[in-house]
Amino acid sequence: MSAEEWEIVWFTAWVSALSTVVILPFGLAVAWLLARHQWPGKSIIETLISLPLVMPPVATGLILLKMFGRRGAIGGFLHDTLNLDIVFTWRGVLIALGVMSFPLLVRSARVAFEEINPRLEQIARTMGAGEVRVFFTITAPLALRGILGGMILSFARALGEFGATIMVAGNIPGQTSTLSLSIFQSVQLGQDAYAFRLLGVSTVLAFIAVWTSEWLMRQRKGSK
Amino acid sequence: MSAEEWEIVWFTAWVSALSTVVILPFGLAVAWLLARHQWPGKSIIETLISLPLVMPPVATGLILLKMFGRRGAIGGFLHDTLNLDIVFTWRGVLIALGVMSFPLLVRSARVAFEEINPRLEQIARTMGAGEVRVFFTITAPLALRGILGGMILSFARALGEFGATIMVAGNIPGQTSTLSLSIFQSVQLGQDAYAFRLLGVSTVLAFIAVWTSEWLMRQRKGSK
Amino acid sequence: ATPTLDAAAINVFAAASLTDSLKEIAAAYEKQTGDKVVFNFGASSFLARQIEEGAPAEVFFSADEAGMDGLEKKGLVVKETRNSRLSNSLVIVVTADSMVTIKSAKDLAEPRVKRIVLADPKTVPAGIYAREYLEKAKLWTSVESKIVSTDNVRAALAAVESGNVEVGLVYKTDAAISKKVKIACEVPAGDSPAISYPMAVLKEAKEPEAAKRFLKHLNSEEAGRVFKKFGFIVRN
Amino acid sequence: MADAPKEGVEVSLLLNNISFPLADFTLEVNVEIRSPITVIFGPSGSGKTSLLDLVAGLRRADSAFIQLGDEILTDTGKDVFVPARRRGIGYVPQDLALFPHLSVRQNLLYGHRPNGNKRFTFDHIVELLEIQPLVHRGVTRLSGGEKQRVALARALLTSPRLLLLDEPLANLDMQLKTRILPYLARVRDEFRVPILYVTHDRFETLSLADEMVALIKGKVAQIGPVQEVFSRPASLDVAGILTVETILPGRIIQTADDLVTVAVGNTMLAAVEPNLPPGTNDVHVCVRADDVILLKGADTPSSPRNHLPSSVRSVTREGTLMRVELDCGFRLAALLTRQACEELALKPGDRVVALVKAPNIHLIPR
Amino acid sequence: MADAPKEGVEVSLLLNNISFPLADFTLEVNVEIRSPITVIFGPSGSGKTSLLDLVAGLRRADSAFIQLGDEILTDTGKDVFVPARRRGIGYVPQDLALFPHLSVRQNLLYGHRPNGNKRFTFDHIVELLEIQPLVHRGVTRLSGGEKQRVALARALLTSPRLLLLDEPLANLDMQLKTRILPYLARVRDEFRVPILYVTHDRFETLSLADEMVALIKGKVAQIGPVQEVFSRPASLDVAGILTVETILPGRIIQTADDLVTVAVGNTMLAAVEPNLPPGTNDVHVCVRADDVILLKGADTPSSPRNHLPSSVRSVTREGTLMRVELDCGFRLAALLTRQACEELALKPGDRVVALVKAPNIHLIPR
Ligand SMILES: Nc1ncnc2c1ncn2[C@@H]1O[C@H](COP(=O)(O)OP(=O)(O)OP(=O)(O)O)[C@@H](O)[C@H]1O
Ligand SMILES: Nc1ncnc2c1ncn2[C@@H]1O[C@H](COP(=O)(O)OP(=O)(O)OP(=O)(O)O)[C@@H](O)[C@H]1O
Ligand SMILES: [Mg+2]
Ligand SMILES: [Mg+2]
Repeated sequence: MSAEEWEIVWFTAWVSALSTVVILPFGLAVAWLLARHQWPGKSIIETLISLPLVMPPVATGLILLKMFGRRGAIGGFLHDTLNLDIVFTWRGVLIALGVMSFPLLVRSARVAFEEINPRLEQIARTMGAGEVRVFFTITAPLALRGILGGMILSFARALGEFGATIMVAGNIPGQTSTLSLSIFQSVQLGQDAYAFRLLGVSTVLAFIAVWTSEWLMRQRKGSK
Repeated sequence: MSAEEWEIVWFTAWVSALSTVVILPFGLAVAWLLARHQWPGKSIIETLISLPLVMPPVATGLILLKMFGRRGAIGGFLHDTLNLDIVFTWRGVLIALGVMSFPLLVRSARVAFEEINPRLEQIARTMGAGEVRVFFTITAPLALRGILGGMILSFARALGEFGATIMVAGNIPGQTSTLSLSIFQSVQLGQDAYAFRLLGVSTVLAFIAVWTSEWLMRQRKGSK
Repeated sequence: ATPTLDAAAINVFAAASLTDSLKEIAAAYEKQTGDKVVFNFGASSFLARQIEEGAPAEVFFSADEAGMDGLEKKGLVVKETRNSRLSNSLVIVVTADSMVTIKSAKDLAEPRVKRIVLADPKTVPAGIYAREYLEKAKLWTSVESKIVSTDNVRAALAAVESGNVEVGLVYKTDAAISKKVKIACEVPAGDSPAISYPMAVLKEAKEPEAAKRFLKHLNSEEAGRVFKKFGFIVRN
Repeated sequence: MADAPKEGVEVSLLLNNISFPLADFTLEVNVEIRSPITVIFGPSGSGKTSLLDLVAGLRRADSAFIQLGDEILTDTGKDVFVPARRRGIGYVPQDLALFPHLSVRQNLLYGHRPNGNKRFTFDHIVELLEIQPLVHRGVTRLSGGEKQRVALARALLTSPRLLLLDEPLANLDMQLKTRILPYLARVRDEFRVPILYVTHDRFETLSLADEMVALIKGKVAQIGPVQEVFSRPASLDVAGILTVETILPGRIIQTADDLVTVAVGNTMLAAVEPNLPPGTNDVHVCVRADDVILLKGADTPSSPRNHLPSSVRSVTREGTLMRVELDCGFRLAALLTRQACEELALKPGDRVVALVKAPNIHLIPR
Repeated sequence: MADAPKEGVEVSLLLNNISFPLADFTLEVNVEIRSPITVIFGPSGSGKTSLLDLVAGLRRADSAFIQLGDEILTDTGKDVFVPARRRGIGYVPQDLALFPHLSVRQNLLYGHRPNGNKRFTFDHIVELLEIQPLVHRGVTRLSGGEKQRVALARALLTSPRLLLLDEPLANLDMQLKTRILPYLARVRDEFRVPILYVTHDRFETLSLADEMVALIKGKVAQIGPVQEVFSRPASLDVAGILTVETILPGRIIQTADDLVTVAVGNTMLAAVEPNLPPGTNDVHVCVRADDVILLKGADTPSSPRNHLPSSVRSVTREGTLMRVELDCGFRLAALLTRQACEELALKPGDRVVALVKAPNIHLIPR
């Protein structure tokens, strides 16, 4: 592979992983709220969260562009205060990937939280553990399989995301160009062989993620 | 909404639901195999299953088009023997949606299967239940939450799928046009207001799905 | 409608930028003749690939010659029906309230223009033409690093709207999609490469006669008026 | 924890106005617990676990006032509800609730609060409960009894100020039980940690408890010192759960101070029963089988004692003891050690005299 | 199920060459079980549950030959492994494994095979185990003991040809226990269903079992009729788990036929011990506390009986009984009923005579 291709691979792997990590705390928090609390209109919040999945990526991309563009509410604020540009930079890629994979993480984590025997959390509390400690020492580890599953889905989705990314970040070689964008381009040009080579690389990245999560689960089982 | 719009809504809801239902048995079978059996190269199979997520949708669409097109292996066979066309018909939409949401269903169901206490299945066997009965009376009901979660994700993804669908089935009004494709088209033509209206409809469909699954879980809890 | 392609209908695969004009023309045509026109709009390169894979199309209306050439080489086009009558021009757009004044393409090379958005200069016709123009004007090397490419026109316009990209280079017909952008300057017809929209009947058409009839209509005076209305240049 | 060490364990656990609806009945409790170890005894499904849950703050009652020492833990009237984590109550639930993702050691250390007492260190507790070989294992790979010990150790290591034990020794062998029971007594005495102890086991109850609460269908049927409850069950239900072997309908013939004469069929029995409501006529006559002594041949009649000539109906094994069914006009059961039984060479048909002291005949109004 | 009814329950369960590595030791079993109810008795973590799992076909041993009646269930040598679902074995596991998504009724009916016997119908079993009010509930909303009863009923309703019960009554009160135990005996007798019964409970063992297998650290330490194992434990370990109260080092002075004279300190004891290996010199002398009789005053000395003048060291409650610690040159424990204790008016310092029959003194070679 050429240096340029390596660069794309590296950027894609890195930004996909980062987006997964960045959405993790928010995703877990939202999932926890959905799993542990009943409130009116919960289904509505849930639906809203799954919107990036429900909308075609262009629409999501367009909305993000409007929000994070310099004329958008958030983008304008960031630009004016921090002189930080989001769209058409790697940050835009990060946001697009994060938003697109968010619902996958939330749903997986939520199911995992709901499956936990509440007795375990209760007993941890009788031992003096506060909510935060209970979450990190009991809830999250017990939901590990579901959380990891959600992270794998998120990471895979990030690798494959195309529609929102190109809308929000454009396809700027060396800056925002991901594997997916390159594959898209090759497909359009009819360079199928090249597209397949890049697909192979994506697949390897996905494999590494899948294998790592399996390995993590095995570690935990083994340690017990 | 116009009659034409209703038609699109109806078609989208119907084909998304159908694709979710159609992949269900396969998804559960694959998830079960992944959850219950260890074999060498399991991670590879897992990676392959998540490919539709990892590849940009166009690439998936192109591969499907090559397989199911009249010149493709499967498409050609179906065309010659059954005079059945897949691509550019609703069947193509169905296949595109099914393939794109498959990894979501498999991953969710798999995690749910893995969380089940194997003791319960074992004891069911001592009571004379064969593998099939154990699956349908113990494994699947206990994994219900995860399976429903996976179905919601699949359905939502089907609602939002765009890239593969347009490749495999085109955007033919009244025939293969889904909400997502229509939204894409409206966005492209700058008809944002109309796009948002359609988005609203998508959201309502997603809400119905989410609410139904919540209701199903509540039913089960209540019945106990 | 039955969810299968109607054999009696004319399936037209047309570039997305033709959506509005073709819809209008087809509506009138259907009324006149009773033939049914079914569209599949999309990026030209996709449509070409779909046709290659055996998509059931009668007519292909591409946004650039390259797509049509590919199909013709593969023998999928009825050669004698191919013609290119429609053309377009490139314009430089800025946001409607932009302070940036662009008088000609040369200004694009100036440092005050930090980013330029195009449709993909490798794959999307509008982008390809834009690149060819900039290359011809010897500007490409100096602006290449500023290029942000998108996969469709709307994305390019939205990029300009967002304020993060100062200018965009798009078709004149597309500039009208967004009310938040305005045309800063037009690329003179002589400077830009020959933009043309070829159309042809396809070999595998099930209704070749109906297709030819429709193609004829597209070449008619009546259709030409509609195309003009939407900003296309109609050559005679 | 916070209490200053005083003479003896001074406990005061108030459970007032508790009302908590369960599947088939409402748990209604109104008791004050003052003894260091109180056994909650009751048939399966009577609400014992639910009561502990309320005390621990894991479930919320419709109405409840729970006070431990000076601190009000729950007062639904004033909307007071101290969260479980601030109650400082150690709980070994019936389902143990070990953390399946942690090793034994991590489970034990989860809520560990060393309290400076050298004799109740981590090492000591681990040794006493014979957990040492298990500490580095995962809790899913333990046997039932091993799990139970880990759960008990885990609760002890939190240095609680009240221990709730829900059948903590049910899956342990006698050898371990007899080793752990005195230890629990020490926890009470040296640590001054009061214990609420749920059990079905007479052995555990009698060996350990000071007071007991008999809970039946969610209501406190009786509360009092263990020996008193066992010898004077307040109602037929309580007699039932304590497995009082002989319960017969009787009629009061005469009452002289505390000494009551009852007729069971044609047989007259003398009972000492100070607490009968005036005017009671019909009673249940309860006799515990281990209060019945058997003699062959005559014995010096001495008052207050009932002499009942009887014939042996059957002799059967019951646990470590022998159960002898007698016919003395009515059916009477006696429990003897195996040795005593062999001494008397009892076999069906033998004539014996059954002795029951009057204070051991207990009357419950019908 | 398939067996034709014969006289008595003819069981034959072969567990040969079993080798199954566990965390700290290997389960190694080689026994033939022929009695209708066999108790597997052993300390916590000794491999009892693991053994049942192997019999049920839920785990696979490295090597095993398991035959029930005529059918070979497992033979690792010939790669025979009948899957669990074809074994027809009812199993109540220690963790119960009720199906949490099903109601009680659905749990009970899951493997229900009516077998035509009118007395063991669904209704009958549900009534006997007092499950009736629960049938329409979800199993997650049951108390501990209720769950245990549902699990037992569920296993019984499958009409198994062998029942594996893993501490099935551990969480039940005495009243229920005494009602269920005879029922299990009836299952054995009328149904001809043999039972492997894991328990720690002496009461359950002695009330129910014919034979018992003492399992210690994965090895069969002793197998034999219950009374025999209790009175003649084969080793110190077995004596330990049976909680034989007095175990003392002794030296054999003289052997005349079966009658052995042993010296414990300066005291001579007569023991009947037919099975001592020749040449044994040093032994452990075991005396069960309930084999010791106490007398005040003298008794006609009669042979073979040991008369041990002693002084009372302490009198304490132990379960329903009283435990008397004696000093008769060595320490000796005696268990008496409360009544007997009161009769003798025992208090520390009293002089008594302890009687132990020679056959009740058991010698284990050191
Ligand atoms: N989650 C629940 N919701 C409603 N009712 C319940 C729930 N759990 C238990 N019950 C019912 O409440 C009653 C009391 O249950 P509890 O667990 O307190 O009994 P228990 O005295 O601990 O019995 P055991 O000795 O069998 O454990 C029972 O009838 C039981 O069926
Ligand atoms: N899954 C497992 N893997 C390895 N070792 C185990 C596993 N489960 C239990 N053990 C260990 O095997 C030994 C025997 O366990 P088992 O459950 O058979 O004991 P048990 O006799 O039933 O004890 P209890 O009376 O406490 O239930 C114990 O030392 C235990 O720690
Ligand atoms: Mg309970
Ligand atoms: Mg066990």
